[in-house]
Amino acid sequence: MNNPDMPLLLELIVTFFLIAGAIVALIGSIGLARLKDFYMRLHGPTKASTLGVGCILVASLLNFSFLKGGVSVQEALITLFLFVTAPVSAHMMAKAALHRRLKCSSRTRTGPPDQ
Amino acid sequence: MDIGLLVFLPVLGAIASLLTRLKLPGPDHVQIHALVALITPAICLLLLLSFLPRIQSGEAIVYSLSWIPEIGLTLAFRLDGLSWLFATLITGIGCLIIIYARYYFAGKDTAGRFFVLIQLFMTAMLGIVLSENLLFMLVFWELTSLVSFLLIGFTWSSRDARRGARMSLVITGGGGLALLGGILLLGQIVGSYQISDILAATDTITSDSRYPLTLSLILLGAFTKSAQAPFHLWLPHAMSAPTPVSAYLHSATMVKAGLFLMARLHPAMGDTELWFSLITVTGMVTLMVGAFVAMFMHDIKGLLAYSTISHLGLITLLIGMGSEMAMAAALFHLVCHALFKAPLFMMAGIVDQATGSRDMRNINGLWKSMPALMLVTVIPAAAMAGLPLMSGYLSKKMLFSESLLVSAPHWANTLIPVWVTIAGLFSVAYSVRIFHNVFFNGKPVDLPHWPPKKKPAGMLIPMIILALGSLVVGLAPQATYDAFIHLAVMATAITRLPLYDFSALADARVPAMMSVIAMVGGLGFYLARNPLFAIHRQLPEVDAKDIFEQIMLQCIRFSQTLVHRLENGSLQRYLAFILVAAIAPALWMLIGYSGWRGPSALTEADAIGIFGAIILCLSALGVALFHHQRLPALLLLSVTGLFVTLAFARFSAPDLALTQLSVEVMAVVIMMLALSFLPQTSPKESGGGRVVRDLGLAGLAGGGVALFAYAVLTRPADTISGYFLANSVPGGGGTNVVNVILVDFRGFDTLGEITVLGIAAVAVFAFTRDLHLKERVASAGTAKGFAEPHPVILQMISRMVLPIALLVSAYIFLRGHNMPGGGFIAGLVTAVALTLQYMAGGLEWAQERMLTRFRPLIGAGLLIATATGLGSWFVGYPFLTSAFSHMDWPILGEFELATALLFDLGVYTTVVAATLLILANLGKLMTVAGPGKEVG
Amino acid sequence: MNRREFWLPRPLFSLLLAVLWLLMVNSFSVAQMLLGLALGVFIPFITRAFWPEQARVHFLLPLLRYFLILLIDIVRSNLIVARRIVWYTDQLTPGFVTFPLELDDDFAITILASTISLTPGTVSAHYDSDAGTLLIHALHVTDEDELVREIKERYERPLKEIFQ
Amino acid sequence: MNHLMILPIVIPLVTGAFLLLMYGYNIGRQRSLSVASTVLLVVLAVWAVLQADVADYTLYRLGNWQPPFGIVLVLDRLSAIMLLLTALLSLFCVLYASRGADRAGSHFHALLQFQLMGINGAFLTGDLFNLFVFFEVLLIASYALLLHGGGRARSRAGLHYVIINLVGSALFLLALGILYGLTGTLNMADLARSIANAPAADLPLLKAASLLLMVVFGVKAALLPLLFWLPRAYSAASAPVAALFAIMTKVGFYAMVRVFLVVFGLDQGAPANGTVMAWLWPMALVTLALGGIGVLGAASLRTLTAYMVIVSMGILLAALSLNDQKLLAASLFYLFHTTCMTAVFFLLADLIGRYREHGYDRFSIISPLSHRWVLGSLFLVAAISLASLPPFSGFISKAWILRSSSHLSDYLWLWAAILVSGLFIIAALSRAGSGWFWRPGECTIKPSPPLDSARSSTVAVMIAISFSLSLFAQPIMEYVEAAAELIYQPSGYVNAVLGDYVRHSGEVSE
Amino acid sequence: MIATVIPFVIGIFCIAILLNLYRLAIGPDIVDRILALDTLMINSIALIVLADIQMSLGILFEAALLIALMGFVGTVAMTKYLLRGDVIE
Amino acid sequence: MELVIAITLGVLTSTGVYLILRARTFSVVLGLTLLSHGVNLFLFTMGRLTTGSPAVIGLAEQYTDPLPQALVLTAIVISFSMTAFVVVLALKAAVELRSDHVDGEDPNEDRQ
Ligand code: NA
Ligand code: NA
Repeated sequence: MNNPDMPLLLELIVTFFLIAGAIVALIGSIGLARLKDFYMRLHGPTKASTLGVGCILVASLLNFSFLKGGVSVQEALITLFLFVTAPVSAHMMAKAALHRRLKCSSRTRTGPPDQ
Repeated sequence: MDIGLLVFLPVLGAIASLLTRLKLPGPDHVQIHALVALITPAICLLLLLSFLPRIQSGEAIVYSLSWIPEIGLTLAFRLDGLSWLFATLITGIGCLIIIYARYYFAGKDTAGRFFVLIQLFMTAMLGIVLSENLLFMLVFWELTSLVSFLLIGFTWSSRDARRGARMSLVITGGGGLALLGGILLLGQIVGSYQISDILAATDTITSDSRYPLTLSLILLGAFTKSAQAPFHLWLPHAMSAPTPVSAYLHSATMVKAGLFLMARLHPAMGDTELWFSLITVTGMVTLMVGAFVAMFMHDIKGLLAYSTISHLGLITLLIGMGSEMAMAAALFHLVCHALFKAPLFMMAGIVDQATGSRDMRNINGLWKSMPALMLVTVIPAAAMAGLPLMSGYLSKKMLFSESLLVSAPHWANTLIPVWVTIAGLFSVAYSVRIFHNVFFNGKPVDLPHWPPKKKPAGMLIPMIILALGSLVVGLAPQATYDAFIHLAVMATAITRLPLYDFSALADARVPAMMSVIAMVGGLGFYLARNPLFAIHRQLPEVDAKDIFEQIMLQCIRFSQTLVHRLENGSLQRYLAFILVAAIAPALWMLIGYSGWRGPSALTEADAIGIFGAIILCLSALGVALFHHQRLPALLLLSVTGLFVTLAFARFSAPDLALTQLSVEVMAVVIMMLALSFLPQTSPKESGGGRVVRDLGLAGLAGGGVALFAYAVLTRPADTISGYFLANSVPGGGGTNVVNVILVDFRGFDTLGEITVLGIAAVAVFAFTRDLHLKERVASAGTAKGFAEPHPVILQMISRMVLPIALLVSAYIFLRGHNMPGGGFIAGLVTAVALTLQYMAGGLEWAQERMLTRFRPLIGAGLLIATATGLGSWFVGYPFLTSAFSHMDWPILGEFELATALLFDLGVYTTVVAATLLILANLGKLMTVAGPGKEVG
Repeated sequence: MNRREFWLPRPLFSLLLAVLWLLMVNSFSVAQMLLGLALGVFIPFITRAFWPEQARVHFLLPLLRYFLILLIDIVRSNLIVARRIVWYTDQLTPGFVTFPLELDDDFAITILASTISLTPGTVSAHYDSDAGTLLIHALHVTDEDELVREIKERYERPLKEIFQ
Repeated sequence: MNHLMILPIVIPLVTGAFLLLMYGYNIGRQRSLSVASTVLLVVLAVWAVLQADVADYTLYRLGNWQPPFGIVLVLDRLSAIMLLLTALLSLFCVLYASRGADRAGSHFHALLQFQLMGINGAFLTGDLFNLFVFFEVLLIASYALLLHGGGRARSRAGLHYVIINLVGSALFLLALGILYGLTGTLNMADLARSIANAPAADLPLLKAASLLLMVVFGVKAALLPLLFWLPRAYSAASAPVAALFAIMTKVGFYAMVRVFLVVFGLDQGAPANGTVMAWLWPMALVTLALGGIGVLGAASLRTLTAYMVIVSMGILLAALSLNDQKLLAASLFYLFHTTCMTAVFFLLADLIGRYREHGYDRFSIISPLSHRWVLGSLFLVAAISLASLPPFSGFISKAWILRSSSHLSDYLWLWAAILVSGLFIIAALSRAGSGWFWRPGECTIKPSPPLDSARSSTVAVMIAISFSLSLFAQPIMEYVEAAAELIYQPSGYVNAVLGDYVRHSGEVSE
Repeated sequence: MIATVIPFVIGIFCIAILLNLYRLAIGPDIVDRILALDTLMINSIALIVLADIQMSLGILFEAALLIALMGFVGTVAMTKYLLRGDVIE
Repeated sequence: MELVIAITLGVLTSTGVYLILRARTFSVVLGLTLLSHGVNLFLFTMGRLTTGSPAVIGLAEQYTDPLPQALVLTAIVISFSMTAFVVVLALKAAVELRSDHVDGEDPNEDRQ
């Protein structure tokens, strides 16, 4: 798998994306674990994880596009898909949370309309 | 053949009677019925008489016709002295009974049924006595049990009749089963069921180690049939049958079958200590019990019934003694008994019909109103009492003299004479009683009909004939014996014997004294009857039927409790049983097994692997831990599924990963649908003990699986898979070997698999069709306004997702043959995408926008797959043979066409349709669609 | 609807699908092109019932520009959010903001909502179609009106230009 | 290669699929299709029986792949009789159901056809995993059929039945896994060969697998303690379904014969099936005993019949576990008889039930009954046959079993169990019959509904078959003896299937 | 270089997933659990892609794609369930 | 690695078995699903485990045993069908028997 004739630049980019992705995703999960109330936790994954995984996918895209020759489009597709669906998931979960009257943290300035 | 005719003529007669009954139903054709019924017995009788000369020449006529040699069952008949004697009794008395019945049933429309049954019964009896093959005999043996069941239950409306019938069937039928066992053993010992062979194999039989068992089983059969104590209970209840039936059963048939069997097998099995003790003791007990109970019976038929029992005991006793003379006496008495018991029953019947009662305490002094009956009754009654010049007298005397000749064992040689004398005394007593008590003994006490109805004189004819018969026997014993009985005795004797010498018997003094004692004692006993009755009345009243019913009920109750204790409807218990059954034997066998660790080297564990394993275990444990909160448990379950997927992906099984993943989500969605109608939590209801037990079972099961996995993993692989890898491309035309296996090498499995999926879906459709759910889980304390059914944003996105997903599934479908993917996964992707539409837009909305008939789609899918398989026929190859070709067309470029793709299309269709059918029907449960409205 | 709209409800989309197909199969043989086109036509045709109304996309370029901005914002916002999550967890002052919509096209609204969810510390929690408002939860909000104005400026206006 | 051989599986599949495709068909068309297909199956089964008589083993290589790589169907005498039995039984069930029972729910006929596909497949396949698949087919179909008609009793019984069988399937997969892991093959013949040549260290593991399989098949074949689902399930099922289920337990028995005597029985010196037989023997005896007791205590005719099924399975399994060729032949004959008769009784219970004013087939309830004579005679004759009294096939087969077991060491247990249970059966049936047909003052229902001649004649014909079984016993016995003989020559099977194929190790290309 | 980096990246994602599991376990509300599961799914996409890169096979995209799709559908199903007490109506 | 896998399989099986022995249909369904996971993995494992060698000709230089994968695929589908079926059946039973106890309301009720 260690492809000798992969240009250093490309390899650097791939590596960068890998690390960046990992860190971003990790932060997202940390947020999920640490933040006070549900609505705050919601922010972590919807952005960070999506982006983080996105980075990984880009890395993979570059990697395989080089290895296989041609464009390995599946990753792009996945990324696109993630970015399209993640907000909706978040939206739905937020609705559910509102529906179930989840408590907001004490620092919340203005709560949801009916609370 | 004509012997066979003897047996089967009565069947024809029965059929004839049946037809006449159907043609001429109703009470007013009894005469015709009787005439029809009389034909075949008469013919049989004549046939038998025509055989007499050949029999007297000492010949045993055997006719045999193969039926099922596999089990040694042949249609074989044997007519020798013994069977001739019995057959004659059966047919002869049968004729008389029919004549008697013609009057007895006058004006009853049950007559037809009687005549049918009685002839069937005759067949059965003739079959027993004429069979040469013991198995064949057993057929008739059981037939008698069945027909007697119907005869005793003849007046089914009465409770007694029903119970009596059941009782006799269970006892005699049970005996029949024992007999079956005995006969089979005998057949094993001898190597044949032909009586001729068996009679020739005495030493083989008696010396065989299985002899005792064999003998006991056979005797069990004989005793139950011949109402030997303690199986005598059923016989008295045969009297709840119409009198002709009782007369026939008691005198000539049924009860005599057992005696016949003993006599028949005596040469082969007799002459041993065991034979002697088993039979004599039983005979003695029966003799005494019967005689004693008979004395205290007030019911005429009851008295006669018990007297029969005691006489059977007597004959059994003689057979037990086993000497030639004893056999002679036995058969002689058997004939006598038949001759006097039948008329006595007929008398009872007449009295019964005339006075409407059978209770001797009420029936008194009938001599005035029924003198003829009295006169006819004198002879049989005297014969039963054993008064001088009567047949009974001789047979008693023969018995007494035989009892004196008993040498070994010691206990017998003094006990038996005394015993039989006392029994004789009793028999005198009850014989005197039945005569005197009925015809004299003062005035009748409030009888239903008084003065008694006139009964037609014709009823007396059979009685007279029989009475004369026993008179003849009494007066000319030697002649009768020589003419008819001696041949029978020869057939039952082990050694050839001289004719029985009645003149010698006449001179014998001790027996004479014994009979005198019996007579005098008996008379005295009768005179002192009233105080004795008084004493007897103190004794508790026992009805055998009740005892029997009680026993039956006890058995039933026991079985019910046992069954309920085991099969208590608790699934948990059943599953525990199954697990134990699965674990225990293997555990037992593998205790101390050391070969778990196989030869091949262990591979070192890598980080990801361990990590995945840990999460998998954690999530699984989490499910078990949180299963009381169902939704969280469900989430954890999908984590488990996800990591199973990852495991597949990790260990080079992309197809499995894809499948598992799609299946997982569908399964979770379905469970969630179901969960919306179920409680959200499971109560904690298992007790500590139960939990411990289950943990134990779970631990054992898991440990077992782990051990096996370890054992296999540490062994080198040696499989047939090399073939698949080698032939996938050349033979199957695909590089994705797994897919080629699925659609080609083992396409048949896949066909079955999608059939399962299809059936499951149709089944769900079928049994949710009429299911309508009222209440859904109430989500309490929720805010209003956020929960619109179909959020706009969700809808918009789902619409965009759908085409993409379809494209992807098309892609997965087409690449399947060469790359991970295939029809099944593609189908699930499509299904999931459409499910998303269901969720976003609602069932109705989606139903309006798509092909809504899923069942035909399932059918189509299955048909496509099957048709692909059948296609290969037309090129002469077996089902599911695949064909493919790589084409490289000028402009189009290189592409492949494979029948496997068509097969996969069938899979795809079925999967999509089945999955959606299930979802749609789950979804409709709460919608306005409601019950009845078919979805899909 | 005319015949074209019946058989080919979304020509652009069909083309997109075809291209996507070619990229996926990663082969540009004529056979695959035909197959891709076939699917591109076929799939929208069978799914048109699910997506009845025509999206009124007028300018394709502005849309692309919009997505470019969006991508940058996503990256930027993630860095901000990340910093907050990791270091200033307890100084955060979250809050709900009601955003009055000027858009009317459901599709546009969806895009806006998604945008909001993907960009700095905001999640669109609920769309009230009657009131025409979006309920937004912000991870850290100091001035609601500022937030609303920014969203209107940065995202809603361009969307209005594209879908009008 | 004779294509007729695949038809017993394909015909019901196609029929079922077609019935789904034409989901709108009115019941009449569905019935005629279903009947047509089952009649065809009977014809095919007859062909199979004759074919199996001509050639010991007829192979059908699916996908034209050489065994053990592809799935192969193997037709020998045993599978031929099972096919015939299934076909006949299903024909009667379809006819009976077509009198209205099939209307009680959806897709009765389609499901029944699928069930037949599964059963026939299980009888024909020569591949262990394929056997698993067909088990699943026939199971899922049976779940659906069991629930046919709805009702709480069926839901409950069905739930238990389904869950228990799912566990059974899991065990089946485990056993398959072990076998594949150790032998690397799934074809029965190849398995037999590999097991016979298995290294000593692996033998205990293989035997453990066989014990697992015993449980798997035992669940289907009603082996104690795996049978408790059966009484409720069978008595809850609608009459024709229950009648068809009479064959299901026999599928389990068949699987045991095939797997234990062929797959695990190749090494004649020390066959690997010793352990499983040793465990099977006592369990089967207890099964038999429990069955007899259950018969005595049954509260309704269907429950009684369900326990009769258990009794018969006890006899069959005990006979199998004694592992003797003659005995196997005898039990095959008995299998034919008992399947017919238990089916008859499930139908009879329904038939009588519909003409009783109330209480259906419950014993405890006294109720007026119309058509006492016809029903009574049917019941009497059927009872005689079921209680294996002469002259019906029951007597012959039982006698044969006893006879052919009497040379074995511990035959007495078997005899005692069989004879005593026989007595129980007589007692129970006489109670039932006398209670129903002899109760006093049972003025028949006014106006008495006309007797359904089709239903009753169906039952009558089935009884007649049982009788003819005893009339023409000899040829049948010779056939089953030949079948048993083949079963006890596993090497013949293996050679016939594998031909000259020999697996040399390390075939996995590295 | 990639080869050396990947194990660490994988490790990081494993940690992320553990964090998700932690949230999944403690809740407190079911919505939190759903969120955790959703995140976990997304992270496992990365995991699978990384494994693919590591093994340099390039056959696990479909798996990843499906996880994305299925994760989305699953989340929608669960949230709909919470919102409406029913998934399809 | 073998040991890790073995233990994992054991845990999956144990949890599954424990759950199918619970008294509520839903728990039993969970248990059956876990059990089938365990069993499928077991069957899969029986082909021995290799990484980076999928049975796709020409993709890698060595191939894993494809047969168990095919078997497991079939098993997955079947167990999916069965799960779907049993879930709906459990639902039906729970509604009709007015209790989601595996034995319904009254396990010993005599019925017609
Ligand atoms: Na008197
Ligand atoms: Na049966």
